[in-house]
Amino acid sequence: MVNPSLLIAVPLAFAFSIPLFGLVSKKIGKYIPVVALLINVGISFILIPQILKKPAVVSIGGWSPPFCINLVVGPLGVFLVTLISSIGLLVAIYAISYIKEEPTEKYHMLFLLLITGATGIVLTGDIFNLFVFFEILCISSYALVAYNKDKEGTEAAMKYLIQGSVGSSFVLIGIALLYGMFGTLNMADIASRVTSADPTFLFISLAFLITGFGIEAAVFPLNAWLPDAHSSAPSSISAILSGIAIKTGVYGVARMIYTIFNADGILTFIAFLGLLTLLIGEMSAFRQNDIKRLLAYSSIGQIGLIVFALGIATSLGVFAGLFQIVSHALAKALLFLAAGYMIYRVGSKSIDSLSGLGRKMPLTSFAFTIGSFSLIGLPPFAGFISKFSIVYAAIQVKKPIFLVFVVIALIATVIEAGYFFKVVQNLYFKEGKNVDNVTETSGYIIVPMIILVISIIVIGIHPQFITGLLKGAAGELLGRTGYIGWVLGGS
Amino acid sequence: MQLITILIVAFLGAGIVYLIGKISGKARDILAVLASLIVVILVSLAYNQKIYTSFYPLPFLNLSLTLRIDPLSWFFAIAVAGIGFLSILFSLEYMKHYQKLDFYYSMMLFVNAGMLGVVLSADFLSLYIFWEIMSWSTYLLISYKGGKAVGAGLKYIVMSTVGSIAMLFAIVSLYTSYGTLEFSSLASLLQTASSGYILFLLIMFIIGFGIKNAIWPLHTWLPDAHAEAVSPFSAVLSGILVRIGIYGFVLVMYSIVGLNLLHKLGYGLLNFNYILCWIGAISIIIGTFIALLQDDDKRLLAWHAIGQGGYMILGISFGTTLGIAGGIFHTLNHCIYIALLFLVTGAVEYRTGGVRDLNQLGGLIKKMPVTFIGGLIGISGLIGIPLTNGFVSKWLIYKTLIMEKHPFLAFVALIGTWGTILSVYKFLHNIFLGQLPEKYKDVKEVPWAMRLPMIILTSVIILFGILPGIPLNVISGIERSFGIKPLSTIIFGMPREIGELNIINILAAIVVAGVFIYLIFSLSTRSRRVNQYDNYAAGSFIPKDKYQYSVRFYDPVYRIIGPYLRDVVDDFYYWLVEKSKSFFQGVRQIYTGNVNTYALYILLFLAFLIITKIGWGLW
Amino acid sequence: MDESLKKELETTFRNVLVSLPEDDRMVVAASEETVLSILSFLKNKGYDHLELISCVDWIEEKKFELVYILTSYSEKEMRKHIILKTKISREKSEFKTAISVFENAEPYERELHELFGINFKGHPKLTHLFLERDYKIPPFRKDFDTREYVKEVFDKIPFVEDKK
Amino acid sequence: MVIKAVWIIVLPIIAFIIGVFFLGLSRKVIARIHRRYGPPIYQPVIDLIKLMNQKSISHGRLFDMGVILSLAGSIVLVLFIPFGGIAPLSGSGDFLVVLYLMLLAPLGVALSGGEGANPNISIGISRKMMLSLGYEVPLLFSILAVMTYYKTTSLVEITKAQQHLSWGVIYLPLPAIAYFMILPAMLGIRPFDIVSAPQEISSGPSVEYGGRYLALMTVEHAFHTFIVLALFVDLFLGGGNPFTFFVKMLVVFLLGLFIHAVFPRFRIDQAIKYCWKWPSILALAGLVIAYVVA
Amino acid sequence: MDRTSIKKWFKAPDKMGHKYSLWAVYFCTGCGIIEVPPVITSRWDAERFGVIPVATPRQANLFLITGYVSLKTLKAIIRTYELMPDPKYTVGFGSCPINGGMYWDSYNTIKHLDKYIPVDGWISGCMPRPEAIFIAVTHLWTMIDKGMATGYIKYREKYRYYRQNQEKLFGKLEWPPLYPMEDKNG
Repeated sequence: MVNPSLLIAVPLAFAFSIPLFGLVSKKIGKYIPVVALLINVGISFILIPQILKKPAVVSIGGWSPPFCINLVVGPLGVFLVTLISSIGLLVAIYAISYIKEEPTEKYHMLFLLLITGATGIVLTGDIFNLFVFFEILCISSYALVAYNKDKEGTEAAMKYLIQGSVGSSFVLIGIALLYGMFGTLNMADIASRVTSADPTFLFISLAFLITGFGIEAAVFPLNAWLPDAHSSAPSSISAILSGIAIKTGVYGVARMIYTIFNADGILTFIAFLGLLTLLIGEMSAFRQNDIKRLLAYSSIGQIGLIVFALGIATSLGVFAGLFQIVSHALAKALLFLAAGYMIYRVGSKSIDSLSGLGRKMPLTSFAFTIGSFSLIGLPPFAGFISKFSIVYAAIQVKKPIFLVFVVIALIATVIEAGYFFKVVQNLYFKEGKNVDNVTETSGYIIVPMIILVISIIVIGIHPQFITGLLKGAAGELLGRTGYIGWVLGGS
Repeated sequence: MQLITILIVAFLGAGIVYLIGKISGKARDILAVLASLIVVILVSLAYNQKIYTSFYPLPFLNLSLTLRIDPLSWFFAIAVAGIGFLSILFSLEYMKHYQKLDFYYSMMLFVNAGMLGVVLSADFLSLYIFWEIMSWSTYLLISYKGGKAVGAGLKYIVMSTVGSIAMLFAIVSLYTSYGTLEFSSLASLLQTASSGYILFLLIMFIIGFGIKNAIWPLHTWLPDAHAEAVSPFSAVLSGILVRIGIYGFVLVMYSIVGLNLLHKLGYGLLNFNYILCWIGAISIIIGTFIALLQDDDKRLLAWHAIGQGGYMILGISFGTTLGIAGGIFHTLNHCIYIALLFLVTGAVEYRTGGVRDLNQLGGLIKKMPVTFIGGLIGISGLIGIPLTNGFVSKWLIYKTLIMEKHPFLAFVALIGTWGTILSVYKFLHNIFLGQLPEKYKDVKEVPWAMRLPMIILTSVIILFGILPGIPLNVISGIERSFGIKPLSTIIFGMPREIGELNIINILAAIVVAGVFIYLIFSLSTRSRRVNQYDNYAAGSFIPKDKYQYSVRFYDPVYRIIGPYLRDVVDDFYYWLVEKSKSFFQGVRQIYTGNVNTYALYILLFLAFLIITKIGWGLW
Repeated sequence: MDESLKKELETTFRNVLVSLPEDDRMVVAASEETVLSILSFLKNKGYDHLELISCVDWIEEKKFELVYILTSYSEKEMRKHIILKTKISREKSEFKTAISVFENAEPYERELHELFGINFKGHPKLTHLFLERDYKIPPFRKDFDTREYVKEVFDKIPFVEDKK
Repeated sequence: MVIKAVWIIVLPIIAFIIGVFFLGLSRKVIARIHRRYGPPIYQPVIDLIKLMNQKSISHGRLFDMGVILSLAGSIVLVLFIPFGGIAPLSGSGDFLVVLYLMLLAPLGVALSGGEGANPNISIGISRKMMLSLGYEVPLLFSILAVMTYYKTTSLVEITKAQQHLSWGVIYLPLPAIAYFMILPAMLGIRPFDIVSAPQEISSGPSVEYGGRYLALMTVEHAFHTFIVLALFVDLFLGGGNPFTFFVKMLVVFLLGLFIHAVFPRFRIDQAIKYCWKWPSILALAGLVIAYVVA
Repeated sequence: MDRTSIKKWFKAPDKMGHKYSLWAVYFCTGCGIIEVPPVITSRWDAERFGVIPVATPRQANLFLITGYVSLKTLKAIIRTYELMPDPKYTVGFGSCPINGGMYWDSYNTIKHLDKYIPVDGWISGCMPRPEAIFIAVTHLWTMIDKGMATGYIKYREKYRYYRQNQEKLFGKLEWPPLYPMEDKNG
């Protein structure tokens, strides 16, 4: 059995080794994230079958939970870790030749830190530890958003920083309240004793936590940082932010609501919130002419859909939500990567300037097309299965309110289809103006895109690859007693 | 296995054609034709078989995707395969001057494969999957030409998405209620469902299938899409793709819901069938009469595609033996003649350099006789002139309407036919008849690869017109499979107990009379052959290029009915889109760009959560 | 006819001879150069319709006399005819076109070109209007000998019967 | 069977004779209304013989075939419409078939005229199309009223139901009036001779016809007159034996002729508006009544 | 009038047909046309002789040249004459087509119509009375009967000369020759 703590240790160690390597060779820095994440991917793939059999609890320092800092590697954790490291790996490969602006080693270090933070968030079993990893994630992303050192990026990073800090402090307040009530920071421990506390206090704590994590999760109305940050960051970072970072926020919200607080009452509200986020995201995206901003708004919409699905709170609903996390991560990462390179080649972010790229950059355009089709939810791509599952889950609960919700969600899909199809047409069927000298991407840029395209199609055609894992993950979220059992049962 | 082979051939063919195209253009063309031909052969081999296979399990949803072939699906499958093959054959020459041909051929095959998948599916999930594949590949093909086509494609795909989500909603709700999506099990399970639920299902499916089928008021994507697509694809689009919607109607209404349940929906005149009928009738009027105002030949045909869709709806919505037979038969007929007509416009475009404006053409009969005959037979089928296929199906539909005591609907259908006559004669006249403009002096007949599909379709129109028993036999098989009393047919028409129609007698009478008159005609003094310039022009020699009456061909009628014939629905949709655009813009203003506001949002959200808890104890 | 208009014309233009032969008629004899300006002057006065342009061949004087007849449609009390005459050289037989003032002058000038051979400079289309043949001397000139012409042209065409 | 075969041959001949007789009669009657002596009643026959002997021109194969198709369509139609209870082919096609067969004749003219490549023809055909769109509205209303009332689409059944003086015109007066109001339009006589208006468009579709083409068109016109009148008699005047049938036709024809002789010509838009106004309202009212009663 | 003679009808139906069904082209060439309306309407009623006006030359077989013929009119006359189906009969009405009449010295009026198209008969007078038309018609009957109204044959046989005469006036004609230009009889 591989020690799951390696998953955190490896990227962390590599991250800090990058400046050291930088002393040896300038060039070597950009390959380090690839190596680190390759290891991570390997570990997580080895872990999957084991974890599905039996979840692992790793105590650090030899103490047993709840008295120590521990890692809880359940199906959900391993699923998210796999996703994070895979997407991270692909983005790292992309970044090898995409990131050209010096100092590149800082970029790679921050990038690895970001991955470390994300991995830590989903693996830790300690709520304060969660906060610490959360801060690692956030701070490295603030820095990365501003990486391009242009006015736009700095401003976005500043906004992101302010809102993120508010969120972090809220999380901290929530944790403090919990600690005050229960005197423990272990999530399973809190969960097992949550019924004994004053519900009002408990709820206030939950409210702070939801708000705090909600900001990272980009739930309406807490998502105002996202369009700016995602659109002005380097595209590889946008891909990571959209593909991974906001999902960790969702993970945080879900973990709080499902596992720790068992707050069933608020779930419908969460679903409603998700729906609102979806609608507003899609509506805002509709009139965008900036391709990255469009993708950013679309991310808001998709996160809304995920939150909506998680708010359904049936096993199928959670399953569908997790599936949507996968399909959105794949598709959106693909879209950002493809769009990033198109922007790089064309030199403009406006959609109109991308006209006619279908002939000049066939593979990239193809990748973009597949990504957007998957996001819209067309078969035979991954997005279809997740969307179908969400609709199925929402109708299956047989509550009238959810019927209304699902109709609204589907209408939002139409809006989404409207703008994505427009972009696809722009790529292929409009005459380009200044695209004569544009050439196709090559090498490290194209590999991750091709892998993403293939995985979107493969998952779309054969979803069974991941359904087992997702079912387990959904089971973990919903079965809080089981979770408590894993962590505390051993003691 | 056979069905899976068909689909595999169809889908793989599309993929391979694209890859081969990167190597050799010629090989790609041949392969595309071969792939579509093999599909035709495979489908025709499946005639009269009953196969049911499950080809792909989806265990996490507890479902498996299944395929089946029964009379209904075979009937549509052969139409899909046939039209697909002919239009690919036609494309060989027609598309020569276009670019991105790999993409084109691959997508043509892909659309075909998608349609085949739709008609061969045995459960709703596979139907939906293939449906969506068909939709987006169609969207890519419509947009293929660029320019105006882009807007058309977008309009199409957005409306199509609306239809899809309606359908998805219905499908999922079926699945949650009954735990299965197979047609056969649903058919029996639904018999106990409440009327309200059935009505909900039907409405959802009608939105879904109706948008594809372009029934009023869901038709507005069609004229743009048909006019802007390349002609061979317009043939597929209008001929069969749109009519997959009819397949859906028939499937849901008769194969799954069934007649018994349909009759229970509604009270008196306000029942489901009757309302559907009127939707069909409105489609007829809107379609055929707006077609009258068109000057673009493909747009004209596109509006007819809407109008003729109304006839099919009229036929199938009654649920009588005659009506369903008429509706389904008309679907087949429509797919043949409209495909032919689109190919004809394609041929004309090909030779005249892409001229679609009816006001600029004329006199091409002398130069393109085969194309002309195709056009003539095509419009005869569209009108329903006796001895062409459209006649028999229209006869069945009218007969149903009158027998079911719906004279007003019958009136609409008949007057729609007159609108059709007017507009298609204009189509034929302005392209082929009258004076040949000087600039088309050197136009030649189209090459054989384009002639052949037209000849085949023309002869099928005549064949089915004279021997309607052949397709009607298959159709009665379909009706038998629905559990409806099957239409009894004879090869030349209808048996006496159904109605008085015997094509062979009509044919014989016309032929004998024609021959007799021809004899008299040739016995009398011979005439002298003159060219088009030797013509009466009130004593002067004719002014060249100005001696043609084609612009605003029916001007007095335009002036009378023109003001009423606006596509109000389309205007409404545009209005809706404009309004929602500005609304979306307003929504976007939430993100003010001011970080203070954002912080306020966060605080308000937190406050909201806490206040609702403490104040009202909501959670 | 209005005396004031007569006065006005005489004071505005040089070399203008205005007479009032009848109640509803005014004859203005003007020199070549002033014709167009008089026309536009009269048009502005309300005589907005050019009824006719005609020509007289004063063969002894070696002059062509162009005659413009104007009337008004817009004002009821001005439904009177103004006859504007001018003489131009017969040899040169050239004049400026009046299309800029009255658009309907076009066919009249074409006709005069065809029948008298007057060249209207600035006219867009001085081609045949009525006649099918080209004539060396335009047929309405007084020196055109019709009998000679008939003999030369029509009588020279043989009867078909003669051609056995 | 044999009798049927004989009728199939004889009936078109009868129709031809009656049609040509009507043509001659109309010229004579109109002459008398104009206080003229008029041509002999057999003048159309003379014209036909002359036309067959003229050396006309042809614009192409379709120019010939269209005319032949047109006349063949009319002749075939005669076999489907009961004439005094005789309808040899009525078993092979009902009223709907008749309605559609009525398209063959105009279609033939339209095709042939189209190849004639003369704008006058095109204008004439365009007018013909528009006029028929005009009169088809009341015509369809009244025909549907009849079919709804008698609950059949078979012409023979409709005629049979009107035996013994229970004529359609008694039970369905409004559709009958409407049909009669558009009769001139169907026959193409004044005030609806817009299609062939000789003074405006040089006799419209037949501008380029001469000789045998014109002869066939004249015969077609004769058949058309016969068909339209026979249809009226069948639908509203109760059929009858061949002789009474002929008399009824004659009466209807003469009534139409009187209108023809004294009226000037409509403009095409006036004609359409006329058709869509009173005849349509009457026929629609008749249809509603028939729908309610039946 | 032998219109009712069955025997003749059987012997020569074509001749009889042409005789008793003279359709005149409705063409106003000159002032003489003013006499035609009374002829075809109630006052004189030409229809009783089978003479009716038709709107297009394609249907007509009788061509009345009613009055002076200017050059422009002559062009139209030739065009119209060539459009008419054989057999066709031309009748010059009034003195102008015969020899120019009062326009004998006009620069733009032709003097002898039969130089340009064949004319089967003339009605002299200025103006001839409407009755003269009937006399002409009955006369034409006789000529048709005796096979003397052969203008259209002459036009075909001597087309070359007619065309030459026409082109002498007009220069090159816009339309191609109706018949081959070779003279059949040499």
